[in-house]
Parts: sequence; C-alpha cells; structure tokens
Amino acid sequence: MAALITHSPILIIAIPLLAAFLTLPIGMASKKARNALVIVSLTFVAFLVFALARDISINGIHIYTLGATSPDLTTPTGFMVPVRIILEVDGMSILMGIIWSIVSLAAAIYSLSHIASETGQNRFYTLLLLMVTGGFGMMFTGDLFNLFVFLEIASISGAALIAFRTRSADTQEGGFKYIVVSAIAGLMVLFAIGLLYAQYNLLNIGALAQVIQYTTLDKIALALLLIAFAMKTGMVPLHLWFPDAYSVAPASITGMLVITSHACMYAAFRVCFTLYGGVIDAPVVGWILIVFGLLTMFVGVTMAVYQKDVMRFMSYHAISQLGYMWVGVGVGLAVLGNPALLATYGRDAISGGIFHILNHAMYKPLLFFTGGALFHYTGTRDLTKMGGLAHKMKWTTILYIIGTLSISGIPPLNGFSSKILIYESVFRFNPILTITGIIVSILTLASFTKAFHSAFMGAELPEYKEGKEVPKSMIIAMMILAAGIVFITLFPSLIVDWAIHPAADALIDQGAYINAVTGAVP
Amino acid sequence: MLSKIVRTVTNEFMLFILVFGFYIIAHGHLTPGGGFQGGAVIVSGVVMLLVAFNSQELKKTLHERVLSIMESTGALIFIALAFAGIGTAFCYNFLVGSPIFGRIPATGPNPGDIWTGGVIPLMNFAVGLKVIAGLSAVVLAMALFSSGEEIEE
Amino acid sequence: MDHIPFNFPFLAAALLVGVSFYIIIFKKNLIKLIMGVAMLAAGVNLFLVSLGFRAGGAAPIYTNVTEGPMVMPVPQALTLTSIVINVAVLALMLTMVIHIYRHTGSLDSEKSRKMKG
Amino acid sequence: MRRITGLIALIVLVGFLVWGVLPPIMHDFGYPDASDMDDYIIQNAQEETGSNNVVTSVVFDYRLLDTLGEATILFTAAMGVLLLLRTEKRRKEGS
Repeated sequence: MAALITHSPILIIAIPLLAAFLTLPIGMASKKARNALVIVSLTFVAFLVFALARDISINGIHIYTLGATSPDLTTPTGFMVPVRIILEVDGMSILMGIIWSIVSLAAAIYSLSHIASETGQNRFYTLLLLMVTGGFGMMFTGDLFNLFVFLEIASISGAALIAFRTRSADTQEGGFKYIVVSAIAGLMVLFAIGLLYAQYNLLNIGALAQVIQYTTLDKIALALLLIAFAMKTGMVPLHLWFPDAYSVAPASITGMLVITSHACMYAAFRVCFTLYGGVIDAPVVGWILIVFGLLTMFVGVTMAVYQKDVMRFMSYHAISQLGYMWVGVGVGLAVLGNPALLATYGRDAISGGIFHILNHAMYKPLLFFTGGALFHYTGTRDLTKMGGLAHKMKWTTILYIIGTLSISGIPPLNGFSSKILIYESVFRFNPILTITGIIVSILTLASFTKAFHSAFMGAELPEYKEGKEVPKSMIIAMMILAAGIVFITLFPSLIVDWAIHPAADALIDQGAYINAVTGAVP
Repeated sequence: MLSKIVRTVTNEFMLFILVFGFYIIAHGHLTPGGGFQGGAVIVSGVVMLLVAFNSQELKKTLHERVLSIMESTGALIFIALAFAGIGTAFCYNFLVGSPIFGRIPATGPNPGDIWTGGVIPLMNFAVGLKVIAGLSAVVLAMALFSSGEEIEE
Repeated sequence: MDHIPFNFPFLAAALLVGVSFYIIIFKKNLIKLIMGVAMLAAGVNLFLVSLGFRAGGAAPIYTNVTEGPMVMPVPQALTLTSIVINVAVLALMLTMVIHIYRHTGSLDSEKSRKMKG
Repeated sequence: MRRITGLIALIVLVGFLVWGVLPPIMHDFGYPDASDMDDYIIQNAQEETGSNNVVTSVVFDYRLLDTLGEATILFTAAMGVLLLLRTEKRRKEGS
C-alpha cells in the first residue's frame, strides 16, 4: 500500500494510458470485456486519486521524480538544479484530480448507452481514455514542457471526439475549430517556454519560480501563456469557437471538455500564482483577469438567452460561469502582494473561485448529460421542437431541475454556497463586481426556466408519445454527479475546510511548492 | 497506377529504404537518429509505394487492422519498458549495467558500441514500430478515403 | 561564424511567427489556414532549436567526435517532440477538412460556417 | 471592424516578438545566458544512461515521460484519423 501511494501520481497517469493501448485489441475480441476494462480502470484510478488525496492532506505536497534512482530525489546528488521531469501534486492539483476522476468515470458510464448504436466504439473509448490521461497529466505535472505535451494529448483526443459523429458538417467544423484553437494555443505556450528556457535554462516550474526575474522576456512569456490558456477556456474576446465545438460533441464528451477547460484554467492559475507568484505585478494582472472575467460572465449569459439549440444554450452558460472563477481568483491575485488584505478577503475570494470550479464541474456536466438525454430521446437539439417531455422522462426532469437550481445559485444548493463566498469577499474589494454577479445569476435562472418550460412542460407532443426513459447507464451517470451536488449541498463547510482552503493555500503559498523541489534532498 | 518503369524502380528502392530506416532505428543511441526518424524514413517508402501503385493495390498487403494492432503492440512494448523500472521509479533505465545492452562506454569521445544504452535501443524499436504503423495507417486511410474506398472499422 | 548580427535566427523565427499569424487571421481558405498553423509550428521549432546553439559547438554525440564544446541537447529533444506533435495535429486537421469539403463542397471558411453565435 | 482589430493585434504581437528577440533583450545567438542543466546532461549522460548520443539519452531517459506523451499523441492522431474516416454504416441497435 505504501508503495502504491508513493507511485500513485504516475500510476494515475499511466493506468488510463495502458488501458487505452489495450482497448483496441481487446475490443476487437469482445465488447463486454472492453467496456469492463474502461470502467474498471477508471474506477481504480478514482480510488488511487482518493488515496493520494488522503496522503496529501496528511503529509503535504507529493513529489515524484521520473526515472531517478529514488522517486523523491528531485535533483541529482550534489547538483542544485532538477534535470528530470518531476510530478508535483499539491492541494490544488489533487482537487482538480478528484473532479476529473469523478466526471470521467461518469462520462464513461454515460457513453455505454449513449453511443451504443454508433460505429467506431473501440476507437471512441481509446480516445476517451487518452483524454483522461491528458487531463491528469496537466493537473499533476510540475514541468512546463510536460504540461504542453499533456495539453496537446487532451486537445487532440478531444478534437477527434468532438468530430465523432461524421454524418453532419457541423461536427466536423466544431472539431476543426477546436483543434485549430488548441494548436495555436499550444504553440504560443511552447514559444513562452522557449523564452523562459533561453534565460534560465530550466523547465521545472518550482525551480523556475525560484530564479525568475520578471524581465521583459518574462513579461512577454507571461502574456503569451495567459492568452493561450484563456483562449482554451473560452474567455470572451476569444470565445467564438467555444459553443460551436461544445454543442456538437457527444454529450458525454462535452461534460469532459468542460473539465479540460478547467484544467487550462488551473494551468493559468499555476502560472500566475506559482510560477510568477513572487515577482508578478499582481494588481495589474489581477485587474486584467477581473475585467475580462466580468465581460465573460455578461456576454456569455446574454448570448445564451437567444439560443434555441439546447447544447449551445448550455455552452454559453458554461462560458458565463467560467467568468465567476476568473473574477474570484482575479480578486485574490490583485491583493496577492498585500498580506493584510489577502487574509481579510483575498483568500476567501480565491477559495470562492476554486469552490465554484468544483461546483461547476458537478452541475455543468450534469446539465450537458440531461441535454444529451433529451437529444437521445427526441433526436433533435432544437428547444422549440421539444415539449411535454416531463411526462415520459421523469428522472431526467428531476435531474435537470437539480442542475438548474444549482447553476442559478438558489439558496440551499451548492451553487449558492460558492457564489455567496465570491460575492461576500469581492464586495469588500469592489461592490460593482458583486452586483454584476447577481444580475448574471438572475439572468441565468430566467433563461434556464424558459428552457425548462419549453422542453419539459406543456402537453405531450404527439411525436414523443412513444418511447421510454433513457437507458439505465445514462441515469446512473447523471445520478453520480447529482449525488456530488447533494453531498456538497449538505456539507458545504466540510468541503471548504477539507478541500477548498488547502487548495487556495496551495496557490498562495509559493514557497512550499519551490521547497518541495529544491529543498527535498534526502 | 504509374508506368512499369516507375513500379519496378520503386520495388527495388523499397529494400534500400527499409534497410536504411532500420539502420537509423538500430543506431539511435550512437549516431543521429532514433525511432521517430527511422520510422519516418520507412513511412516515406510506404508513401512512395502509394504513389507508384494505387491505394487499392496497397490495401491488399497492408491492412488497417494489422496496422492498428502493430501500433498498439509498439505502444504496449514502450509503456511496458517504462513500467518495468517501477521497482525504483517509473521510467527508470533498469538495464544499464546488465548483460543486455548494459555496457557503459568510456566517458568522452569513443568509437561507439552497439551493446550500450540500457532500455534506449529497445525503446527505439518500439517507437519505430509504432511510428511506421501509425503514420502508414494515417496515409493509407487518407488515400483510401479520398479515392472513395470505404475503410473497415 | 563567430558572431551573427541582429540575432538573425531568432529574428527569422519571430518573423515566421508573424507571417503565419497574418495567414491565420486573414485568409479564408481552410487549407491556407492549415498551412499557417504549419508555418507557426515551423517558426516556433526554429526558435527552440536555435536557443541551444553555442558558438563553435559540435553536435552532442560522443561517437567519433572531436574534443570541444557541444551544443545544448535539451532544446533538440524538445524540438523533436514538438515536430511529432505537429505532424499529429496536421493529420487530424486535414482529415476534418476532407470531411468539411465532402459535406459542404467548399473550402471557404465564410461559406461553410452556417451557424453563427 | 474584425479586420482592423485583427491587424492591430497582429502588429502588437509581431512588434513585441521582434523587439524581444533582438540583442539587448535576448542573449546573443550562440552565447546562451545559462546552461547548468545542459552541461550536467552533457557530462553525465554517458555514465548514467550508457548512450553515446546525448540527445537520445535526453529523449529516452531524462525526459522519457515527454516521449511517452509524444508517442501517445501519434497514437491519438492515428486513432482519430481512422475514427473519423470510418465507414458510416448504421449498425443495429445495442452492442
């Protein structure tokens, strides 16, 4: 068990990879065995993630040096600079890992019946597992170039999966836009890595953070990194590709894509707080994040009101919700250099932003899955053609209501507990931000009620009289996420104490991250 | 399908391309090259075959199913070699000092010895297999698809 | 070859990146867009590989090398990785463009974009 | 409108890049500022990995996870291309 924990960071990345390589040969022999392989490997990975989380909450940051004579030997003996790739898992990474393990498991279960009638399933599951690998790699790595490699794995498999249904032109265009944006973002990240490498001859994030000077080249590199990651998360001036790509993918993949955009957001936070934390011009960068975050919130929700396509409508809401996280963490970044303000509300703002990532990662995939269930039942994504579906799809209706209440921040549900944390702390920084947030929240509720009305309420339409509720595995997958929402709703303070505050502290405490790399010579 | 002269020359040259690619893969730890480069050289030979003969003709000998399995095999060998070092750490080069590829060359310039490098030569072969199968499958699939031929799953 | 004026390799890489961004932003043809991405990749790769150069250095391979400084090996490894990644990206992009052409009969990004949001 | 914003963004980006890579800001070509990590690798690669080719020893030993990821990307692309170019025959319901 101890050895399992020691090696768990790389096992979490390598087991889905191994399963992906095995999926095709096994799938050619038997479909049941392939499905079992996918589910079992993802369950085992989820178990490892939770075991690692428990270890981190006891022992602090977990370090794993690949290919060294001992996994905790970060630098070669008698040498001060790390040479090998180091995986570094702290409170923030493991929170993202927990989210990703839950959502990917739910998405795999959902796919079992959602794509059961399509061709090319072996390759679909292979790519799904590769995407899981890419996501975990991005979250756990402590090396900039390795981050780029895993970013590309997640992007390429994601693009191929978006274009999975090749019968229509929309899916191909969505996939094409996604891969062009990912390729450009990836190359910008690579250029920034080159700029940093030119000056310090280092690729490790912790070691770079120790020596970084904030020269002109560092500023250009910071701008490139932030633009690239913001582009991947669909921040507003660069959001046009986002709904096109997210609305055409199979619903299970859309749920996972939401988390990959959170992973890119995590990478942006890692760059701002950990890599540049000591030298960054915090108020300027913080305000940039806040302004674009507000724009993202507002534009996303106003565009969503007009949408008739159910997945497109939800994609715009995803953009809008991502704005809350940028604002929350941006406020925390703006006061990073001021310990007093950081203690009074900065830490709470960061916690609110991170808590909102967790909540969004539960309810947004749930909503996308219900949207996929509607598509599964009716064969269309057009809201105006739906109606009266509550009569037939009881479970889906209940789950949709849970998701709606949660995304609009109705008091007892989990969306409220993170939004109130953001509102309270941001109000002390600048009240306008809170007011905008509340307006956006009201608009969200209004548009989701409208969509609910047009899809579920009213008389049964004749064309949907026949047919049954969606298959069991789709219900189970949605239940997993709904259970997450209910759990957070019931124990918000427990979650904040055990998961959110350690994650926020991990972002703020740059020294611990650096020490784990350069100080841990056994 | 191109003329008989082209086809004959292609057939003859294919052997040299295979040998050269294999040489680049096998000497990856001594001279410039390695699995990716050698694999790409061999795939260029496959592309040459594709130009000289047409894609239907080539499909009789190179089947996607076989290529997919070859690629999976290469990937599995690679990750298995990485896993094999997990006694010390993942990706550990556990063959240095052992009888297989385990010799350590003299530090500084030397003429080179094929039995060095630990797992590196083995990994070069795994990567070479994977690159050959993967890129050929991509090229062949594109050629078949654009000529209107259907591909099996 | 001791001193190259104006950091010429870096400058070439930066200009290549600029030209490719021009193509990506302003050209409507999807194949040209893909060429722009390929050029961007070439520019970034050129930048990376020229970072590792040391004046008068030999290739970092000990087989029958003459004594002297060696250029840095890590940028070359990074460039190798980046090249392979770009091959993969280009293959997938071209596949999608083949499909788009099949469905819409056009390679113009303005014409084929049906839904706008 | 879109053209003008695009043009401004392009000029700013290229301007910064060109300004950034010229000598006072960037190091002179051929004379890097720091090379600790690479010097360590050049000196110890033969002993630690047994490979004469230092680039190969970086690719397959020091940064093996990157190479694993790179090989995975090639695998992903092949899988993606074959997935997208598959036959679209409707199979019967259920698996």
